[in-house]
This record gives sequence, C-alpha cells and structure tokens, in this order.
Amino acid sequence: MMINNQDVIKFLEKAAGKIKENKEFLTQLDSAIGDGDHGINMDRGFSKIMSSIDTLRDKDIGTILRTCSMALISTVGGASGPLYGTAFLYASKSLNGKFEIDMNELLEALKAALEGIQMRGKATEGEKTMIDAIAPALRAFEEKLKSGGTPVEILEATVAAAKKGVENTVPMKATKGRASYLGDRSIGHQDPGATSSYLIFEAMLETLKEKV
Amino acid sequence: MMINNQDVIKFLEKAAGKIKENKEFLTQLDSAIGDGDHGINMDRGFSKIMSSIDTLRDKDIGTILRTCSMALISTVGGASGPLYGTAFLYASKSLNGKFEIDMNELLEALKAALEGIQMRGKATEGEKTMIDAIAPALRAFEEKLKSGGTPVEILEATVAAAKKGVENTVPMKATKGRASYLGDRSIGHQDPGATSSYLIFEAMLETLKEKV
Amino acid sequence: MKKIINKPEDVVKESVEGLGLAWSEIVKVNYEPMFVYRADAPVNNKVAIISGGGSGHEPMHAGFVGYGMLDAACPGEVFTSPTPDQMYEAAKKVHGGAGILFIVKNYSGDVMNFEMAADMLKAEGIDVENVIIDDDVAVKDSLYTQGRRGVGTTVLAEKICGAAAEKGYDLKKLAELCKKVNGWGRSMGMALTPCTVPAAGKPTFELAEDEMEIGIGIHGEPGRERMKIKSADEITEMLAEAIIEDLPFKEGDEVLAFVNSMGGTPEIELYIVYRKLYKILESKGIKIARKLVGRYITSLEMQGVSITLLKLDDELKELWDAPVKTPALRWGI
Amino acid sequence: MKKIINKPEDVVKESVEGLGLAWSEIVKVNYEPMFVYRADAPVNNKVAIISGGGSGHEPMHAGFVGYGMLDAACPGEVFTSPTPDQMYEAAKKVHGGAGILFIVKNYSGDVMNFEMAADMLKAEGIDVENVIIDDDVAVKDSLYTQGRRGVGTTVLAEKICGAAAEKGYDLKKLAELCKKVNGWGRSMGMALTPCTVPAAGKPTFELAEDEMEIGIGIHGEPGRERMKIKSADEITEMLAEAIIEDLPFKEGDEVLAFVNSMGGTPEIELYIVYRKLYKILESKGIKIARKLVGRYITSLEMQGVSITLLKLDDELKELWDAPVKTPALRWGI
Ligand SMILES: Nc1ncnc2c1ncn2[C@@H]1O[C@H](COP(=O)(O)OP(=O)(O)O)[C@@H](O)[C@H]1O
Ligand SMILES: Nc1ncnc2c1ncn2[C@@H]1O[C@H](COP(=O)(O)OP(=O)(O)O)[C@@H](O)[C@H]1O
Ligand SMILES: [Mg+2]
Ligand SMILES: [Mg+2]
Ligand SMILES: [Mg+2]
Ligand SMILES: [Mg+2]
Repeated sequence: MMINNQDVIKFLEKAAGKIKENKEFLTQLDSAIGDGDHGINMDRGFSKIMSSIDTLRDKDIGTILRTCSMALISTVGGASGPLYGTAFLYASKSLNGKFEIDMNELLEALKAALEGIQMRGKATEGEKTMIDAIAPALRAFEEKLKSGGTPVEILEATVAAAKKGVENTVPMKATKGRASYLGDRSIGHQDPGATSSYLIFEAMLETLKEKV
Repeated sequence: MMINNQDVIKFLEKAAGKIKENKEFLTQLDSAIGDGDHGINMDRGFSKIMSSIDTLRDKDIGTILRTCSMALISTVGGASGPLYGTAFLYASKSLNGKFEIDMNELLEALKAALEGIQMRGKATEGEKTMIDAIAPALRAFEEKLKSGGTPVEILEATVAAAKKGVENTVPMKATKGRASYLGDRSIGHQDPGATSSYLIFEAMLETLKEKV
Repeated sequence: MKKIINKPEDVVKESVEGLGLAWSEIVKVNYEPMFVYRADAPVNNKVAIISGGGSGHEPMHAGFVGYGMLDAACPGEVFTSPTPDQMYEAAKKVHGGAGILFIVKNYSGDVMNFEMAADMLKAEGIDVENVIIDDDVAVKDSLYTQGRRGVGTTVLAEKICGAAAEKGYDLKKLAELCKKVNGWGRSMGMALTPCTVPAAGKPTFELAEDEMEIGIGIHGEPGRERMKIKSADEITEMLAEAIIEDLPFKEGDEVLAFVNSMGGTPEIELYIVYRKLYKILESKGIKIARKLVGRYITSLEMQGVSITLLKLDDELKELWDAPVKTPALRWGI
Repeated sequence: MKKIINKPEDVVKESVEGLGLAWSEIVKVNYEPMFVYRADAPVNNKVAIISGGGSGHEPMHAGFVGYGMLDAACPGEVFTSPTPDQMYEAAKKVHGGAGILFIVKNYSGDVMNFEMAADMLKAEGIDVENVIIDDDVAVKDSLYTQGRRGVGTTVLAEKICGAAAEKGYDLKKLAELCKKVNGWGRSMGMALTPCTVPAAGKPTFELAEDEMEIGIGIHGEPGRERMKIKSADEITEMLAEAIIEDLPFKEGDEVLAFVNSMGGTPEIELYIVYRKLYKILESKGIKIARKLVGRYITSLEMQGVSITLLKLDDELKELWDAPVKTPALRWGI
C-alpha cells in the first residue's frame, strides 16, 4: 500500500481535529507542570494549517509538510512551535516532489522529524518531553516494518508504543522545558508534549485504517 | 447633682470602651454606604484619648475636653475627625476652668458642640448624618430639663431620642458625606456617624447612673 | 486578606518610610506628624503646593512630590483623610514665602481637615488657597449635596499646577489655573473586584463572579450601578459617553486622555481600553493631544479602570509638557 | 475570569494597538507579523537590540522600546514565546548595519524561537548575538537541565545595554556587557494569588486563602515551595537571603535594588518590601546605589513581588543613569 498526498491531507485534518478535541486536556496537563498553554498553542497551529488546507490538496507531500512546518513555526510559539515546526520541516526534506510514498519512506521521514526535534531542543529520552513518546514509537514502527507487518499493523504498534511512552513520562522528573523548573514536583504528571505527539500518531493510524 | 471632672473622665472611658466594642459594627455600617472605616477611625481617636487619660485626671473640664478635641482632630481623620473634634472644642469653650457643672451648663456645652458640627460640616437635620441623632437628642434633653426631670431621667430621654434619631436615618437619602455619592442607594441603611453619636450619649447616661 | 504587609496599623508608616529610603534624592519624610516633602524645600518665592488624602491610592500623592509637581503630600490612614496637623506642619516646612495652594479632593473629610489646617495657617498670616477637585461624573451634582468626588483630574491638576508654580505663577493665578483644570476635567471609573483595607481585613463590598460596578469611587465605596460584566469596548463606551456628554467635550476639542488602573488591572488591559477610547474620540472629532496611561490614582489592589478627559489649551499643554521629577512621574529631566 | 477585554484571542493585538496609538511619538507597530519598534528605526551604525517573549508581562518588553533601550520587541501570545518570523522581520526593520543583539529569557520556547530567527538572519549575512538571561535563583541550576529562568535582570539588561548601544558599543562588546549584567544579577519572586491566561479562562494554579508560593515564575508556573503566608518582613528576608547568598553579594558591594510587583500587588506593599530590603542590605554592608520600584515584569494580575539585585560597577552605574525614553521607563530626556 502506498500513501499519497490525499492521505497526508486527511491525516492533517484528523490531527487538527484531535488537537482541537483535546485542547482543554492538553492545556490542563500543561497547567500542572508548565504554563497551561500547550493545547491552546497546538490548536492555534493546526487551525492555521486547516485555514489554508485547500490550497495544498494538489501539492506534493514534501511541499505540504514544508508548508505545515512554516505555519507551525509562525503561529504556535512556545517550545512546541519550533519543535513540531522543525519536525515537519525535516520530515519534508526527503519527500520533495513525491506524490506517493511507501512505509519505508514514511519511516525515514519520521526519523528525520525526530532528528530535527533533537537538533532544536537538545533533549534525549528520559527528560519528560515529546521525545519520550516519539522515540519508542519509531522503534516499534521499525521493528514491525522489518518483521513484515501490514501498514495498519505497523501503525498500531507505533501508536501503542507512543501511548506507553506517554504513560512512562508520568514518573519522570523533567530536566528540559518549562516543567524542569519544578524539579521533583514535576514527578507524577503526564507530559503534555508527549501527549500531543501520541495524538498525531493516532491520526496517522486512523487515516490508514480508513484507507484499507 | 453636679457633674465633676472625675465624671467626665469616667464618661470618656466608657465612651472609649463602647466605641471599641462597636468598632466592627460601626465599620460594617460604614461599609454599606461609606468606605468602611468609621469604627476604625473612632477607635483610633478614643484610644489616643485613653493613652493620655491619666495626665487629665486633675484638669478642669474645659481643659479635658479641649485636649480630647486635639486628640480627635489629629488622629481620627476622615469626616468624623474634624466633626467630633470641633464638637469637643466648642463644648469646651464655656467650661474652661470649671471643675463642676450642672445640667444647664451641660446642655449649653452640648448645644455648642452641635453648633460646631454644623459650622464645620454645613449639614442640617434630614441629611443622614450624626446630626440626625444629636439634634433630637438635645431637644429631648432640654424638654426633660425644663419639665424638671432628674439628671438620669434627662439623659434617659436624651438617649432614647438619639436612638430614635439613629433609626430615623435608615429611610433617609444621604446628601452629605460619603454616603451621598450613593444617592438613592443610601436609602435603607443606618448612618454610622449617628450611631457613634448615640453610643456617646449612652456613655453619658451610664456615667450618671453609676453616680446616683 | 492576602497582602504583603506586617501589622495592618504599620502599613502606611512603613510604606512611606520605604518611599523615603528609595527616593532620598527627591523626597524627605517627616514622621510626627506624617508628611512627605521635597528634599530641597522650601523653594524660595515659589508658591508651595500641598495635597494629601487617605492612603491606598498610591502613587498619589506622595509619589508626586518633587520638582515640577508637589512640595508636600500628607498621607492619611488607608482611605481616611489626613488630619489638619499634618497639613499645618507640612505647610510650615515647605512655605517659600509665596503662599500655599492646597489641592483637595472633594470628600467631606478631606475638605474639612484641609479647611481646619488653612484656618490655622491663615491665623499665622500665611496665605492659603484651598482648591477643591470634584470631577467624578458618576456622582449626581447638586447645590444641596456634597457634590462630586475628586478623582483622576487631581493627578493632572497636581502636574499642571506644579509646572506653573515652577514658572512663577503667583498664588492667585495658580488657584485660578487649578480651578480651570478642575472645570475642564471629567472622570468616571468602574471595578471588577473590591479591595480590602488592611485594618478592616475584609473586602469593602462583594461582587459576584460575573458582576462589575460602574461609577465606583476610589475608596471601595459602591458606585452608580451594578451590572453583568461587559466587554472592554462596551465598558469604555459607557465611561467615555458619560464623561463626554457631561462637560460636554466637542468636535475640534483637544484633550488629555488619562486611562488609569484601579490598581489590580494590568497594563495589557489598560491599552485595550485606550485603543477603544481613541476610536470613540476620533469618531467624534476630538483629538487626543496628550495622554497618560498607567496606575496613578488607585484603590489598593482593586481591579478596574477609570478614564479622565481634560480639555486642553496651549497653556495647559505647555505646562503638561514641562519637566517633572517625582518618584512616579518623570520626564524632561 | 474577570478581565477588561474583548475576545480572548484579540487581547494581545488590541493591547499592542493601544500602546502604538498612545505612544506614536516613540513607537510604531507592525502587525503581520507582530512587533513594536522605534519610530525612528533604523538607527544607523548602532547595534539594534531586540527582545521579546510571551505577553502578559507588561510593560516588558514593548513598553521598553525607545531611545536608550530596545529597538524592537516581539510580543507572543500571553505566556507563549513569539515566533521566529516576528524576530526575523523586526530585525530586518531595525537593523542599522551594526548587527543585532537578541536579549532572550531562558525558557526553552524563547530560546529555540530566537535561535531559529538568528539562523535565518545569519543566513542573510546579518550579525546576530543571542544573549540568554537566566537569573532566577528559585530554580536549581545544573549542566543537565534547562537551567534557570530569566526574570527581573532582563529589564535591567535591556536598560543598560540600550544605553551602551546609544554610546556606540559594538556588537561584540555589547554582548559581553549583556552577559556581565546577567552574571551579576539575581532574582527571586513569590505570589499570593495565581493569574488567569485569557485564552484559558481559569487560574493557572490554586492557592488557599492562607497560602503563598515562594520561587514563583512569571508565567503562573508553580514555584519552589508552597507555605503559609508570612509577614512582609519575613517574605523579604526569604527572597533576599536566597539572592544574596547565590552570587554571593558581599560587604562593600554596591547594588541596584529592584522591587517589582507581579502585577496585582499595589505600590503601598512594594515600598514595605523595599524598606525591609534596605535594612537587610544595610546590615550586611551592601549599599543600594540605584533602585527601581514598581511594576516592570509582571504576570498579568497576579499578586506577588519579586526582588532583583544587580551588582554595580562604574560602567553599569553610568549606563543606568543615561537618558532613556520609552513608554514605561523614562528619565533624563
Ligand atoms: N527541549 C525540548 N525538547 C523536546 N521537547 C520539549 C523541549 N522543551 C519542551 N518540550 C516539550 O514541549 C512541551 C510544552 O510545550 P508548550 O506548552 O507548547 O510550550 P511552552 O513550554 O513554551 O509553554 C512539553 O510538554 C515538552 O513535551
Ligand atoms: N457634613 C457632615 N456633617 C455631619 N456629619 C457628617 C458630615 N459628613 C459626614 N458625616 C458623618 O460622618 C460619618 C462618616 O465618618 P467616617 O466614616 O469616619 O469618615 P469618612 O466618611 O471620611 O470615611 C457619617 O456616617 C456621617 O454621620
Ligand atoms: Mg506551555
Ligand atoms: Mg468612612
Ligand atoms: Mg474614610
Ligand atoms: Mg508557553
């Protein structure tokens, strides 16, 4: 199964919807250990993407993602803006001019996204950030891909690992981002950025499920 | 029965005690139609009088009242400071050098006090101020004095009339003092200054009752 | 009561002491009785300007003592008029031989206490002019009442008269000027929350979570009307319309627009109000020639805003622009 | 939520618009993307200084744009870092040919967004120095963490570097100076109440009627420790001791003492804190040579106070005293 530019548009619409649905929830998570704006920030960014989605429908996947990157960078702000913005930008690099990609290419793009996040934020796993959802998710993706899973199976494994990753952030002590100012008091709370990353993987899975 | 300087000291102690007891109550009345400080103001003034009461025990009545006037003027502030301060000052005028006075002299002094309040505040009866307690009280004093009442009877009539006067302030609309800013909304509330005047008359009555 | 204080009875004294320590190059403090005065007082042959009133309205008045504004300020207890001995002693300290102007907000307490001080000073042969500020359009005016409260125009009168005194206006001319400013200034305020007098320990009134009070005074005294909270634009309209029609301010007028926080309302909201005020005035052909935006006449931590408009002519503009150097207002120097 | 606003999403835009209307002689506003810049920009051959950050800390930063301080400020949404396109466009507008200094508070969002803007500008051959302010002693510092937050010292760095830029410091020297100010400045804050981000509609945290939060940040993020409310003197001691021992400030040092309201705390309380701070420093032989007292770096309507101490030498004193003309800070001009 190939993923085409229409699927990417659908994925973006689903992701935007999920972010909007969980706006309050993400903000609430961020109130506990941050400054209470993560849901608001993410929703502002994805709403911006949605506002010009129609101009993207006939574009190649690289262009779509690069345009999303610019929208996120220039509207989200906060820590998550440059991080997700850089993620989309890095993901777009290998997809320029392509209207269809396979699961191998998707994995490469996702790995590039993670690399972008780490270049920008200088965090590693275990610091209670979005990386704690994304890194294990990509490992699960790769394993399932190698063991010959179907696209939906691959993304089911990815989402499950992301979910596990989100849960793992609860007992962590934050050492990057705003939550790190709390020191030990950050322990016991779920990381908002990891949670939004999980939602985005879920949007990918649902897009593929509808396709088959 | 004559009233001597020791009685005046006792009266001041009782008045100070009543003001302190009713500090909260007066302040509460003032919160409804003023700025919520009348009890605090009055207590500050009478506490100041009490702090130097021992230096007054051997002084003549005029000196005692003049000293009280200065204490009230320089510590109460607000509207009630100059008003009560002027009242005590005017009352003291005819009592300079006197160590004993009769009920006629007391009435003259009280009338002078009211005159001082009106000179300073330019209010008349019916404007929802302390005058609405004091003016009827003095009329009752004079009547009972003329009809030959005992000192205690005279002051009982005075206090009763002051009490009535206080009650009469409830339906009035204020046109002087801070309460006047409320216009019609001042209606339905008891005037704090009239209430403190009533308490002061009560202190006089109790002083005389203990004497007989 | 949530406040950063020590004992409630020490609030005013300790705060004034802090002001004196922070701004010793501009002001000095006298403690018994309490007043704040220019470090270089008396200024010879200049009319000395003294104001004062209850505390809790900071920076007014002590924050306005200094070159080009007040010679002395007499702080009373919180929301309670100062006493005549304060004004009397302050006047003796700052009198430069050219007389004294008292700028007094129209509250019965303030008026009477300043009057008593003026009587005492006149008895000693010192010239005193007592000018009353009564600019609050929220209060219905009438010959038979106390009249309007003095609010925002007080700050503007202190600045403008302060500049005129430095320029050499004599007492009579200065008193006229002060009356002119009062005659051309109009204000109205509103509150979202009450405030708490430290000595009282609880809020001066209650407001529901969705209510506001229009026409509030600066002492937490209730206002003209209580209503559901409205938008910033609607609030600005209500205040501005009441002010504009009162003078009235007319097409072609130049004004000073003063948007003031009651204390707790942050600057981000003040400029939202200023924006709408600008548009309202623009639509009526009234030009904002000067402005003041910030916290200048407050009610402790009360959330709310007041608007003052002052009609300007060349004299007032020139005096407004003149240098001023006080703890709370400073430019040109 | 009690606020004088229109739609929550318009708060920042309308407020900045109001600022621009009120202070058109000093600043101009660009809307797409949003930044506030000096009306006389670009100033040729002067290093241009740009700062920015989430809104809700007014007057910081837009209130500090003008002669002797910032060339431009980039306001983000409330408590949310601005985006790189804002800093990029602002830099293009105010660049006078001598390079750009970014003064950035140490929050991961701010740091990353300013970094992205710097990358974009450097790619076009414009010199950019990025100096991070991280002066909040409430946060434990370590190589492995985000490090300390940037708070009160930011205001002082903007004033001092602004003066140095006017004096002709080149970009390298100016960046060094900014790092020196950051190295010599230490802050800590506390709160009595939370604040409410308009878009969120409810308080960022809860505090009981008798509780306070020590070591609070400026975004309503929880602080170091929650405890029963203490007296002003005790609060001042807690903040001052933590600050003094951190640098440490020593006997014989001259300092700038900066007592700042979180927004809702009124001036009367600030000076009570200043008084105690003065006495603590005096008892340790540390001299307050300069001071700043007021609301300069706030958290909307939050009640609370922060203290910043900055060690001074002759260079810093001279630059502090130099003229400045911005909406919120002005003297000597
Ligand atoms: N250095 C970093 N690397 C990766 N993720 C980070 C980093 N700093 C913060 N984050 C993520 O960003 C999230 C917070 O985003 P958001 O609330 O939008 O920004 P801000 O903290 O500036 O308000 C955190 O929950 C965390 O997952
Ligand atoms: N002009 C006046 N004449 C007589 N009494 C007055 C006048 N103005 C005010 N009062 C009295 O003063 C009382 C309020 O005193 P207080 O609260 O101490 O002063 P303030 O109003 O300045 O806070 C009122 O209840 C009223 O009885
Ligand atoms: Mg956040
Ligand atoms: Mg009162
Ligand atoms: Mg009072
Ligand atoms: Mg944020």
